[in-house]
Amino acid sequence: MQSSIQAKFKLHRGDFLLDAEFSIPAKGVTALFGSSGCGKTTLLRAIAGLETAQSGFLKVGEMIWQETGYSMPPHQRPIGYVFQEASLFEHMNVQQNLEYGLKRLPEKERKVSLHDAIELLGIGNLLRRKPHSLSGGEKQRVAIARALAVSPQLLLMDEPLAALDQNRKMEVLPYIQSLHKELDIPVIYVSHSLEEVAQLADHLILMEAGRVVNSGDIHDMFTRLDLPLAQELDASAIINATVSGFDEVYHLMLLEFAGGTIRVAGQALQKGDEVRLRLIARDVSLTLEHQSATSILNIFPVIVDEILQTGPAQMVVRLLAGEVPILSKITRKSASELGLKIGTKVYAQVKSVALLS
Amino acid sequence: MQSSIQAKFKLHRGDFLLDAEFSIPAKGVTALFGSSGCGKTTLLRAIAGLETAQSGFLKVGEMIWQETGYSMPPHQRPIGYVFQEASLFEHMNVQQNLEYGLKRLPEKERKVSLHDAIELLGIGNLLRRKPHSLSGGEKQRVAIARALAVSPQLLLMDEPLAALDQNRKMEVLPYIQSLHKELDIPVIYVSHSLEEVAQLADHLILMEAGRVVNSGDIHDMFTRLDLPLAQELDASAIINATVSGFDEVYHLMLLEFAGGTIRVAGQALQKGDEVRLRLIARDVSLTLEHQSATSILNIFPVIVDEILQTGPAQMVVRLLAGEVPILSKITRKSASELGLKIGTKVYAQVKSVALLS
Amino acid sequence: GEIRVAVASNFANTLKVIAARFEQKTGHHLIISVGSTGKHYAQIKNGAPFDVFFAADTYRPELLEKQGIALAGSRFTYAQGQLVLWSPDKQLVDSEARVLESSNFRYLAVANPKLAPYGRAAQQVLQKKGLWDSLRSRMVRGENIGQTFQFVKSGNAQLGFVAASQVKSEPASLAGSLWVVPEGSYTAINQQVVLVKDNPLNNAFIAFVRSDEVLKIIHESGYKIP
Amino acid sequence: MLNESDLIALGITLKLALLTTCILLLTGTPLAWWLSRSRWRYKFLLEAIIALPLVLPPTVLGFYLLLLLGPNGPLGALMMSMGGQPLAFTFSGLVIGSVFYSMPFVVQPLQDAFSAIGQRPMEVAATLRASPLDRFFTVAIPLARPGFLTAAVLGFAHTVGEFGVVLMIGGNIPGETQVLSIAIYDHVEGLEYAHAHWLSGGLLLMSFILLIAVYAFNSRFRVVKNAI
Amino acid sequence: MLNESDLIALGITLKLALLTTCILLLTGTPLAWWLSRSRWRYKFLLEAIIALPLVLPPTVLGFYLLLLLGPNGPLGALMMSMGGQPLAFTFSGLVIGSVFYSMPFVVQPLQDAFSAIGQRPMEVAATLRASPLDRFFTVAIPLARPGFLTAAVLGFAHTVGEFGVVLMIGGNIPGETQVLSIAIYDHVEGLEYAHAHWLSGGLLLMSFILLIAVYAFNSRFRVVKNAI
Ligand SMILES: Nc1ncnc2c1ncn2[C@@H]1O[C@H](COP(=O)(O)OP(=O)(O)OP(=O)(O)O)[C@@H](O)[C@H]1O
Ligand SMILES: Nc1ncnc2c1ncn2[C@@H]1O[C@H](COP(=O)(O)OP(=O)(O)OP(=O)(O)O)[C@@H](O)[C@H]1O
Ligand SMILES: [Mg+2]
Ligand SMILES: [Mg+2]
Repeated sequence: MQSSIQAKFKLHRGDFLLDAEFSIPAKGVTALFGSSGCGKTTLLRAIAGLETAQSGFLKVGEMIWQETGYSMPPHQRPIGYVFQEASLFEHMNVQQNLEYGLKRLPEKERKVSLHDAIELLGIGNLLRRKPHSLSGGEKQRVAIARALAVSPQLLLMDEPLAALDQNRKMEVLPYIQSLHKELDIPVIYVSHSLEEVAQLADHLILMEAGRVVNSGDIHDMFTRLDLPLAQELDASAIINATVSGFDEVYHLMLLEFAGGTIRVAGQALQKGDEVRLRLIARDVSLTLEHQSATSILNIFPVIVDEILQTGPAQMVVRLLAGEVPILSKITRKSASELGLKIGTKVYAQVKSVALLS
Repeated sequence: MQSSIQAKFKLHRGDFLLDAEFSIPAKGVTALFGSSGCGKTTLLRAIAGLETAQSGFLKVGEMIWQETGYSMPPHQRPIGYVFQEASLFEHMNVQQNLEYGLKRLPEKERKVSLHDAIELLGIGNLLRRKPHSLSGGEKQRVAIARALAVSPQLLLMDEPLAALDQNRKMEVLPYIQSLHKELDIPVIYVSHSLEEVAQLADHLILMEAGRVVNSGDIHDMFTRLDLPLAQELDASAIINATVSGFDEVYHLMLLEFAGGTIRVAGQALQKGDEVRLRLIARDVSLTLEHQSATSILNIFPVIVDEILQTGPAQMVVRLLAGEVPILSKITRKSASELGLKIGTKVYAQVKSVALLS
Repeated sequence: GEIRVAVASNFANTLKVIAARFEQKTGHHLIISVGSTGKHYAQIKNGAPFDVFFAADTYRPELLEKQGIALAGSRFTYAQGQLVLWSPDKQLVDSEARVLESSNFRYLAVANPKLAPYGRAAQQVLQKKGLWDSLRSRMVRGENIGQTFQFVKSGNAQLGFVAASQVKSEPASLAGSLWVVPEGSYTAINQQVVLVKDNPLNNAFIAFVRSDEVLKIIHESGYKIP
Repeated sequence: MLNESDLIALGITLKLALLTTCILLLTGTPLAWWLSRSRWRYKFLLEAIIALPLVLPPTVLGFYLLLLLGPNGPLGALMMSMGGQPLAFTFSGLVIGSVFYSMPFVVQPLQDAFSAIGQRPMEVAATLRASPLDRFFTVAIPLARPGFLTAAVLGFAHTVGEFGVVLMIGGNIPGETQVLSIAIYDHVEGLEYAHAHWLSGGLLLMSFILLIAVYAFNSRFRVVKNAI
Repeated sequence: MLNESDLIALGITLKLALLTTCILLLTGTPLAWWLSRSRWRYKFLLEAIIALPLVLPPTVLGFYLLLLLGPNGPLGALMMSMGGQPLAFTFSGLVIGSVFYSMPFVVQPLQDAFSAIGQRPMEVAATLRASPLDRFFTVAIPLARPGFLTAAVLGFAHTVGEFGVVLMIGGNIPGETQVLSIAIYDHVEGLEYAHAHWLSGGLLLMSFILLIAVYAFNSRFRVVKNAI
């Protein structure tokens, strides 16, 4: 049986009411997604035990962290927390900040290498500096490393990458993923960016005005047309695939999934490796015929599963590529010209595929 | 003659040296782009007059704000500043925060409507609240409105949208743009996100390790293969076009630019309106023949201008569509199959076009 | 052995001389606590470990005796204070103290009549001269005779009723002008001593205080001997 | 219970304490601000000097003030030569002495409070068009509120209770420089214990009510930091 | 210049001031912490009570302490009945009196300093496995540093200079409860001005050096807030 995180919180903050209930697997990355002010930070704080005077229930794996009449104090919860504002200790230098939690951890519970985290976050040359002399992004990176250093059994991150530049983000994201893969640390991750969520999350909790409106597997959630996600600008489908071969000449990897083969630049992986791909809906075009002499490498047959008009000119089409759902955003004109209906067989041309892991 | 902002700063902060010089037009939005810790905040502070003990020169329009031996005090500079951390006054409620600067502004200099800013940023229901009860995003929105309320003649924004969700961002960005269009307020805008930059900026200052490595027009900067921008994940071309007609049936606008016609969903604009489009390099595919029966609406002939290999499998191709440069990211395999060379005539298929304004 | 002695501030310096003598003679050590008589009274009443109490007046030793805290019959007057009107200014004070009726001074320093016997004496003198009420607004009051002296010494008050012993102990003061208030124009300022604890050593010390040798010291310090 | 002279002494005490507290806040605020912002290398010397009067017993401090302000003292002589009046035994003298003596109780908490604000709020105010003086009053002072409360309470209470300095340079003139603390002291010394108890009780009660009012009022204006 | 009894008085003074400051910091810290965190409705009553001893003249306060601690006083009687010694006129009595009297100078600055920290750093420490006590010592106290400095300086200096309370409940017994401030006072009262000047000068110099050392040391450990 798979262990899970079950939570149910109800708490007031002035006029605001958090009334959230969810159950997610206690592994992998769970994204907490919702608009500003919907209660993400409050929920995360409740999980960490930082919200006092709350009623609720929280069970992580086999351990009950909170129930009626009992709340495990925050410092006994084996968590790591990256606050929305970096919140470094002003009276300590970077090194002391990083070691604060580490020192309080028994030797044998130290699983995350602080050294690796420092390397990866590029803060090795800041160790002697005091927080006041750090830039916004530098502070945030130190805060991430500090939370990692306690080798948490549950990592809570409140928009940790908002202050980082794209390149650094692309370095940090896979690292966070590796945490749960290699060290089996589940992560709950607040983010505003669907791109980050797609990159990282296995699971998604969708919040609105203090309530959890939906939660579930990310593959599923991303391609459901009844959820707001499919209408976002960055709507996309996440699919799993296996490395099946290489094109040595052009440095391409061949990735097999239930709906066909996808070619992606790169050669870093091994045959048989599992990968995750993101197909952005607006990058997926549809043709009636299989076209050639195109720079688009990835073309495969799909069946139209569902069509949703999202504006006077726009449609989102849910397609099944051998049972795997993908999304395509096209104009109403195109849809009409192609004569799309549920069940129509078309070819999906995927201009660009983001290899996520 | 066009008025401009000329700046030259040299200042130390511990080991860090800011040695920046640039000249940008005193209109439109200038993005300040560079990796974390490269000195963006420090430069912005220097412009605002917040960095003391600096030597430098700063001329905005006809006014000299700083030169050797003179530095106009910050409160006399007609600026608006959004800090990287929201920095609201803790002892005032939201309304008082918003009115703080406004009250100090002579009636006749009030150009920005605070009411509009409040509406747009969705903070109307927060006016009586104290900052400590606001969420991260709410704080940031109040800070933006507060800076706008002083009707600045130069708006300095340090990653103002990092804490906002995508939808809110998409509402706020055009508003910031309208500021400089309608009220002629130039904006200097720090951002990590190329998407934001593309959306917003007319001008770009590229920073690295305390120095300005390049600055110039955004159309130009985005498509130069010798700058790091073309190699970013989100590399793209920005092009200007004019609304030339509508497709009433499918709610499409026809946009004319030097290289052809582009169709984009929507009907909000007037014929003759100028618009800005973003063509993301990885969304641009190339074919030798003009294809039909595709959901891709925008196809036009281009000539290969420059090719750059950016990895073992990846290339960036700079194309000229009737003198207008656009970028395409393709695999080496595709390039080879299509036999691309400088001067080759191909068709650019643009899957999705972002209408920026 | 040791004897703990509480002494009124104005007599402290003299007692130190006496103590030195006593130590020399007997080898017994005196531990001297200086303070105001009112304070010492409160302290002794509340269990302060004093053996002998040199007060600045007769009232409080009497009270202690009555309350059975001090040893009955041990009380006697060890010195009589002499009141003088003094100014550091050579010219100011005349032999008739007419200055008091003049406007040649801004402030006259007097000890608080309620607390200090010297103050009560000064009050009597002024009342006799009919000046007590008219001088009220020009009078500054020291908490004790020590402070009164400081008011004058520092020049902030031009003249004041102080103790003869004070003027004597400060050789520089003698350069000023002085009116020795005639005896009889005020109730004698009797300072009494009382035994708090009865033991041979304390009694020996009291006997020593009564000796001629000590009386001479007291007299030389500016007190009269009763 | 309380006779007329007690009431007069009470009046003088209140006047002295209020005036002293006001002067202390007025002079201590800029001083504390400067101390909290300055990067002057030898600032610590000044900080030490401000705390110094505290270590002298009040009466002794009063004694030296008396010497200083007296006609033979450097300050007194200076004042006289400029046609001024000597300050000893006047209400003004009391005020000066009290201000001098209670200064550290005001400057130190204010300096701490100003330091705790940090640079940022002042910078924000500057970008919102507030001149240095403007932002000092509208940002620094409201944010330093707890420090002002502490400074005012300590300064006020200490002045009410203090009597060594006051006695020395005031001369205990009823109706002019006799404050309540001296009156109580006189009663205790004069063995009029009942009267002393009454006066002390009254003073305590009055002060208690005053303090309660101040603290209760203050607790409604707390600035809360990073609650979320 | 300084005779043996002066040196003894100096020793007692230092011992008293150090001990009092330590006790004040030890007891004032938890009290100030509680005051800064508690949301108890009637907290302001306690805050007022702490500041209250200040408004009584020290000698009078000492008098009441004497009544309380003396063999006839309720506390003294209690102690006697339990086989203890009365505290009046002992060094321990001095310490109790000084602690009582200087309490507000320690509690108030500490409370302000703790309040200024806000919740966040403590929450961060909690998520980094620090128990409440642990984070109090490793986060709250270091961040409240300026408050501790102020509290210690005010508490120490005030105890050194204070003599009203000490005189009353100590009884000015040389070698036992005679502190330097009383000794100086005695010299002034006894018209031994030269001696008084020497002692005062020495005390000032010593305190000045001590204060300078403290402030100079402190200035090297300033916590800087939001500099960028
Ligand atoms: N006192 C100091 N000592 C040493 N280095 C300092 C000091 N103050 C600032 N710096 C350095 O100056 C650099 C520029 O900081 P700045 O805040 O301008 O960066 P930034 O470009 O805004 O970064 P970010 O995107 O992370 O906010 C940083 O690398 C920072 O570490
Ligand atoms: N004391 C309070 N009184 C009233 N409302 C409050 C109070 N404290 C918090 N709130 C509200 O609770 C809501 C949830 O706040 P929270 O910080 O959890 O939002 P969030 O989802 O993290 O938003 P963001 O993405 O902007 O950080 C916000 O709308 C906030 O305004
Ligand atoms: Mg939040
Ligand atoms: Mg920055």
